[in-house]
Amino acid sequence: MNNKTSALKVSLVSVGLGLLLGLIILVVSGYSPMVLFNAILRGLTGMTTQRPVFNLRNTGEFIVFSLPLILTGLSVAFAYKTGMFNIGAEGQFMVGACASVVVAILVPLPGILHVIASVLAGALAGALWGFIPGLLKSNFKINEVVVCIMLNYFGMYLSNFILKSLPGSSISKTVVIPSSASLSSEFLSGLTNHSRLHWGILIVAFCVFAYWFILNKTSFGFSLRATGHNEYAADYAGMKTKRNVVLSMMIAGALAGLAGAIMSLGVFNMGRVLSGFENYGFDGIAVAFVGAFNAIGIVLAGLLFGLLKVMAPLMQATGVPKEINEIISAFIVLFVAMQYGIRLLLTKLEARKHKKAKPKTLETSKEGK
Amino acid sequence: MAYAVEMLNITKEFPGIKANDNITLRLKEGSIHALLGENGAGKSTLMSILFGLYQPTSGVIKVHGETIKEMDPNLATELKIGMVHQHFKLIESFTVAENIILGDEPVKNKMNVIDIKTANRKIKELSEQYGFNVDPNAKISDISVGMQQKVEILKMLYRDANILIFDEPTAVLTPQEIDDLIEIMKRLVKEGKSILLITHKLIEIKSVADECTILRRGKYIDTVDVKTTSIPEMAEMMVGRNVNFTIDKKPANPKEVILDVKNLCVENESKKQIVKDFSFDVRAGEIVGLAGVDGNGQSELIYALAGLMKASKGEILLCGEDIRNCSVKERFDKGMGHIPEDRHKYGLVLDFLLKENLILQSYADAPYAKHGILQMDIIDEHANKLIDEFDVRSGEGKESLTRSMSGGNQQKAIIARELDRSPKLLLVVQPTRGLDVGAIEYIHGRIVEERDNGKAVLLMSLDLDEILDLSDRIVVIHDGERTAFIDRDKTDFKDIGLYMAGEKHKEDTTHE
Amino acid sequence: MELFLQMFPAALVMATPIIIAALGGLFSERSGVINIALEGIMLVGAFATAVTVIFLGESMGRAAIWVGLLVGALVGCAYSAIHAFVSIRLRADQTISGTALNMLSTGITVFLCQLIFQGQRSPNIPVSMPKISIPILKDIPILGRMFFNEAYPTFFIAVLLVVGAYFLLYKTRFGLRLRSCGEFPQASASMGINVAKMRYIGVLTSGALGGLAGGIMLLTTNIQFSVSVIHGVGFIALGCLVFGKWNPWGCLLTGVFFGFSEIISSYSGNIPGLSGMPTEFFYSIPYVLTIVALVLFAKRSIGPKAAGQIYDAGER
Amino acid sequence: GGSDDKDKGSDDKSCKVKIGFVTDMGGIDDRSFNQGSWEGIKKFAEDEGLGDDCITYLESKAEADYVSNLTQLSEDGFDLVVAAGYLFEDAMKDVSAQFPETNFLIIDSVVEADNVQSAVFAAHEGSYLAGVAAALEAKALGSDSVGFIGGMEGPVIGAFQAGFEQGALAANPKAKIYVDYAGSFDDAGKAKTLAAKQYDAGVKVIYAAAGNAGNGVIQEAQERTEKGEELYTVGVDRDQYEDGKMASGDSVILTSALKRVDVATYDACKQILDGNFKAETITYNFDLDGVGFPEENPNLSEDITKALNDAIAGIKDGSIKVSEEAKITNGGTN
Ligand SMILES: Nc1ncnc2c1ncn2[C@@H]1O[C@H](COP(=O)(O)OP(=O)(O)OP(=O)(O)O)[C@@H](O)[C@H]1O
Ligand SMILES: Nc1ncnc2c1ncn2[C@@H]1O[C@H](COP(=O)(O)OP(=O)(O)OP(=O)(O)O)[C@@H](O)[C@H]1O
Ligand SMILES: [Mg+2]
Ligand SMILES: [Mg+2]
Repeated sequence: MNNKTSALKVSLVSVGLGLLLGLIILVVSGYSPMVLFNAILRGLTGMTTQRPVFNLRNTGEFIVFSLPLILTGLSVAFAYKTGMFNIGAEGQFMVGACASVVVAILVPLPGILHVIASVLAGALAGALWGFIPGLLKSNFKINEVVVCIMLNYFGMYLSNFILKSLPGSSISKTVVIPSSASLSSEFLSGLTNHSRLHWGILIVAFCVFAYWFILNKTSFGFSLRATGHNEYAADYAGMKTKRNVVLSMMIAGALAGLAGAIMSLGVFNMGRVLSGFENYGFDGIAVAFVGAFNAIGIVLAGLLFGLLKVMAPLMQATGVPKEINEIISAFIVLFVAMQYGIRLLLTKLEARKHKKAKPKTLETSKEGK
Repeated sequence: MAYAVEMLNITKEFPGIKANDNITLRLKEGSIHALLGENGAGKSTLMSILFGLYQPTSGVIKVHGETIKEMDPNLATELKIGMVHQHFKLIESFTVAENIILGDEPVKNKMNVIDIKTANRKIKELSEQYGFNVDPNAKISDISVGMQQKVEILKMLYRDANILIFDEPTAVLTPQEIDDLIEIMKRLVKEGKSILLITHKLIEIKSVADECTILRRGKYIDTVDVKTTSIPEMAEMMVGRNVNFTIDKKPANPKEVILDVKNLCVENESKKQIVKDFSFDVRAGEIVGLAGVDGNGQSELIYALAGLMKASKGEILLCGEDIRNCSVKERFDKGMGHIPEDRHKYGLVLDFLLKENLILQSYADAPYAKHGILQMDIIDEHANKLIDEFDVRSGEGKESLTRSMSGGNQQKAIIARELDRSPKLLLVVQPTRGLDVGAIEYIHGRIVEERDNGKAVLLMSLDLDEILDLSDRIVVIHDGERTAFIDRDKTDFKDIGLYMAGEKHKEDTTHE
Repeated sequence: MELFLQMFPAALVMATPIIIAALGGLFSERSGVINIALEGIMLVGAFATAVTVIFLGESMGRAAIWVGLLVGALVGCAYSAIHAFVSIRLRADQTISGTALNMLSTGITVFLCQLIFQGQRSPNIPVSMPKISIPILKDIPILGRMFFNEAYPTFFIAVLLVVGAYFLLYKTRFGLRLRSCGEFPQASASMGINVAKMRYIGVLTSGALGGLAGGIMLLTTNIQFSVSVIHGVGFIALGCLVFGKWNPWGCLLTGVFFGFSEIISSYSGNIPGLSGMPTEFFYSIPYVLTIVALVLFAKRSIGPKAAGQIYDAGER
Repeated sequence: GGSDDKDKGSDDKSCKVKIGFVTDMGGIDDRSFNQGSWEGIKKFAEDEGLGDDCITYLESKAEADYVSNLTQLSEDGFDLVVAAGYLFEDAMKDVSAQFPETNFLIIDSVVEADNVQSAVFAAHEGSYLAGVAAALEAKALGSDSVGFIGGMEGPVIGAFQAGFEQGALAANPKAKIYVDYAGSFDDAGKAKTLAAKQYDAGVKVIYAAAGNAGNGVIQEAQERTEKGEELYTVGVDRDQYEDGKMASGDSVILTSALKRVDVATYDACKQILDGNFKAETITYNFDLDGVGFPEENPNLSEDITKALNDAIAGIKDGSIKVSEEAKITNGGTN
């Protein structure tokens, strides 16, 4: 109990400090802090000081930007629950995006089967990209971090090569996928004043639920968590820890692959040849940590980082370098990394509060274990 | 009489525990002073404070009569205090010489280039002076444990230490090496050095020490003159009551053989044979004690039985069925229970709730899971039942974070979990390490109760008294081999000690 | 052979920043702190070098380059201080802290670039790194063309740094102590060594070398600063460290090797058998090789044992 | 298209027209078409005395931003929304359909819609000049070898290569043309390596159509020039003479094959203001001043300048036909 509340506190403090530092940087660089607030307002609602009209399209777009981040956040978090640091979500995202497009373009299937197969292909490719570090970790004790980083690059080049080789592809993109494989939704788009909101939202909702359900309600999740906390104890208890490590990396990879798939099938409706990382996976690290590995927390953190993303061009329009949002995200991650320090600070502050309130009882309440 | 070291009224608090509570210790110049106490009594902590690794919460340290304001390892070294740690602090990939000179390296020039020649020469000299015979250029990973300890001692001698701290130096040594070490210590004292010796073994204290300070659960009990104090007297002071530990236990009523181990061999990762052709059996309704000096293969033997390590040869028959190639889970299902030696490392997931730890092996079985989905109500019920039955105490009952529970209650939780599955064979490993007397009594009582209920129990402990108190038969391991397998009634502390040192019981010698 | 002689100097240009960055990683990991922030540190170093050379280039001419590299090293050092503080003092997970620094580096450099130069890229760097030929040596057959003819002096700096690192880490008192902290910090502490201090030194050195590598990469492979100047070389340096078995000479050799793998695509058209391969194939080589190296060396764990471990002296 | 809905926004009373611009991921200062497009818009605003808030741009950080940025500007009531780069093709199709009242301009790509003007450039014709200049200058330096370094392979840069090949061969039938691609528009190090390779092989003039990566080519040329070699680079898109300057004050840029995106954006803005916006594909060639070479070329001899003007005349009157099909493969020569 205590642990959860303090994780929440650490996240809130980190987000607060990150935004504060962002504001300070803005002010020091000679911009008005209002720029940030206006961008938040506009990104969420489309409202500006001149045009106070609520525009559902902005809200829809904001959700569109958040959806892949929630998935990559779940991906990083799922691996972390089994003691793995999945810095490879970026690569899993790209191979997922690639595979979903390959199936969408090359495998003609009737009706809804087409889109299902395409989405699953994305998940499978991501799972494969997670399988490699998982296997190397469990069977050769190779640190997953370096493997994941290298696979990010390899994933990008491999996807680029495959996408360019598809029939009809140009150097920068594939042909548009058949509409039967698309996740685009006229209904959702109509609901949100022509935003690009797509059926991927259902996939994300399902994944959020599945994340919570698997980890907390199933015996499989039980053994994954046990492996993550204490591999020796899990071994002792007869759990298949090696298999758990591989499976959890595969599931993590599948989640990131799904993120790639919904972007390709829902937002772009084509495969894209990338010249560099788009940071969906790296932002997932931030989302997972800020969300404290909790399903709801990850959704909220995903929305936060989605907001930072939609804000960027809006800030740039007022002359503020759009990189301010990257700086803010990075600071948030840095503060989450410093949680030991933040915890220390929080306990000190609390102790001080207690001292003021009732000076005598401090010693006993200091280290609640 | 001059004192080399005086530690006055030392108190050290760790979060949640007072490891040292107002302890005073005086080491006379040129003498050997033993420090005696049960596991967790605070001996290592006290020595770490003397060496400056920890700062005491309160208290005064004097060295050669001078008060030391704030001790740190550098100052300790300057004051010629040296320490051989309970767990060796040697860097495996470094050479012997590099380990010895680390922190006090001879250098050639302004660039601080290490003068390895001088270092090697000095180490060679020292090593010859004490008959150590170590090769300065050998890698630590390539030399034996006994040799490693000599390196630790050389580290001190290299720094001209004249106050030497030995923290349980004999736990990892063979009897021959122990004898050597005792000779070395005597020689060091003759040269005018003063020694603080930590050990659990009263015999060793009797044979080398001049004085002995006894600690119990962090508190100072007494300092006695070793010559005029008998072993039973010291033992009584150590545990706080009469050592007549005989547990109220009826004679065993053994029935059919449950566990039959035949010619078992176990190899470690580097393919070295750790357990050699080991055979013994455990019958229903008896406790078999597995005795041996730490590091002689008993842990590996247990791991092989529990399925955590592969046996390279031999048979493990559980109720007549060979389980050598079974997974851990299959072994549990076939009726094995296992109370592991390290409750924090193996026994529990400390970040799980108590109720989760109580189903650590059976989480996927009915009734706790149906179709892979955990049945929370049943899990809760089960937890409440065990907590009641075994009197496991914690802040928030079944919802307590296991990490927040005390060691004794953590151990109770493990025992509750294992006994509740009512296994035919119970592997019990170091069940009372670091526990207080009350907890020990409860757990011992429980183990005997299981025996009386017709369970087969294999008890491994480094504490010989525990073995002697509980066992009906005792199997002794030395260097991976069986040196004795005898009835408890036909042996005593002294004999077992001999077998642990490698001497073979007459039947065992004739056997082969 | 002719082709090889043509490729070799080009490979050295790419190898130089890889080697120096890998040495940076070496110092950090040998002291016990994993530094995946090398990529970000290089970027920050490259930015600092760019700004310095652009502002001083007009007035100082060529000398501005060396001042720029110095500033790059210093700024890289300062930037890595965040990693050091957060992971040593605040006991953060070193991987997360490094990730945060990588994320921050792109944002902060481009942000500053916009403030200083009103654009995402810097203007062109007004002076370029001179290439040198070493009189007598350059006439040695083969070797002369490989190393001493029309080469950037930075490669010689890299070699000097390798020799220096070897000397420092394996011959001096400081090196023994630093390495001990990466193997078994509790042992170091018991011998009176200040583990935190050694680790600070390790990380800060790695920052300085990373910053220098970034500056060199900028000056020898680009003519202006942009976010993409480093494009993954920091990570390749990490792979180089693994491949080079955490040893300075290993870093040098594998650095040259990875330098080759970076430029091989440029010459693929001239190499029979490779000419038809897609460019992506060549780009993938360094990364795939690193994974292969990890698998090959997995059985013997050769890295510093305590790298990545939070050192806790038992209390604050 | 072409409607003049001036009262869509509420804050533009002072603006005769409002022009919005969306960059691709290269950013507003890419020294290429983003920057060029924006410069055209700025010049228009200056000429017409439009205030600063009548023109604006949004930078795209990721491809996902394209649609949302275009939509944002359309919703904000801009009269003309400009997007630079063929990467915008699909986004432009979607958004223009959604905002039939807004007018759009897309550069370097063709989108057929009632409210979209497509500006494409006869890059192959401009590059023909680069080929002529390079081959003649190389010959003057005693070599037949010239080089082409492209960004990414494909039809777009392929047209540059094609024009260059034909120009070089027209000027010197014995010309040996080296072709390499950097594989991206960003990797200056790679381009530099390629340039070194080509110069080592005896190439005297390299034409770099590689975006930002082309900077590596310029740097290689500078370093070699400072060592006393005599060789040149032909710039692309903008007049890159300044980019090629060395400490001595000389530049390694022989001349540049201009692609006047600023002309395209300026023209479209003007049409909006004048109410005669044409939703059609406009090919900017020599006639429309869309391609060409700079007026000032300190490194270009009079002979070559004349040859270039002759070539322009030839292309204009149809006596010279330039194909868009490149012949030489990546990494090869003719
Ligand atoms: N760093 C620490 N933090 C918290 N508690 C500690 C720490 N070190 C030791 N303790 C606790 O202090 C008590 C005394 O430990 P210490 O190691 O001094 O015992 P010991 O007498 O040496 O035991 P043993 O015979 O097992 O070596 C134990 O309860 C132990 O768990
Ligand atoms: N090495 C260590 N590092 C940190 N904390 C430790 C260490 N060893 C023990 N502790 C903590 O010190 C406390 C005391 O541990 P110990 O095992 O002695 O339990 P205990 O409180 O004495 O329980 P009981 O009274 O039931 O025996 C526990 O909170 C334990 O988590
Ligand atoms: Mg101890
Ligand atoms: Mg206790």
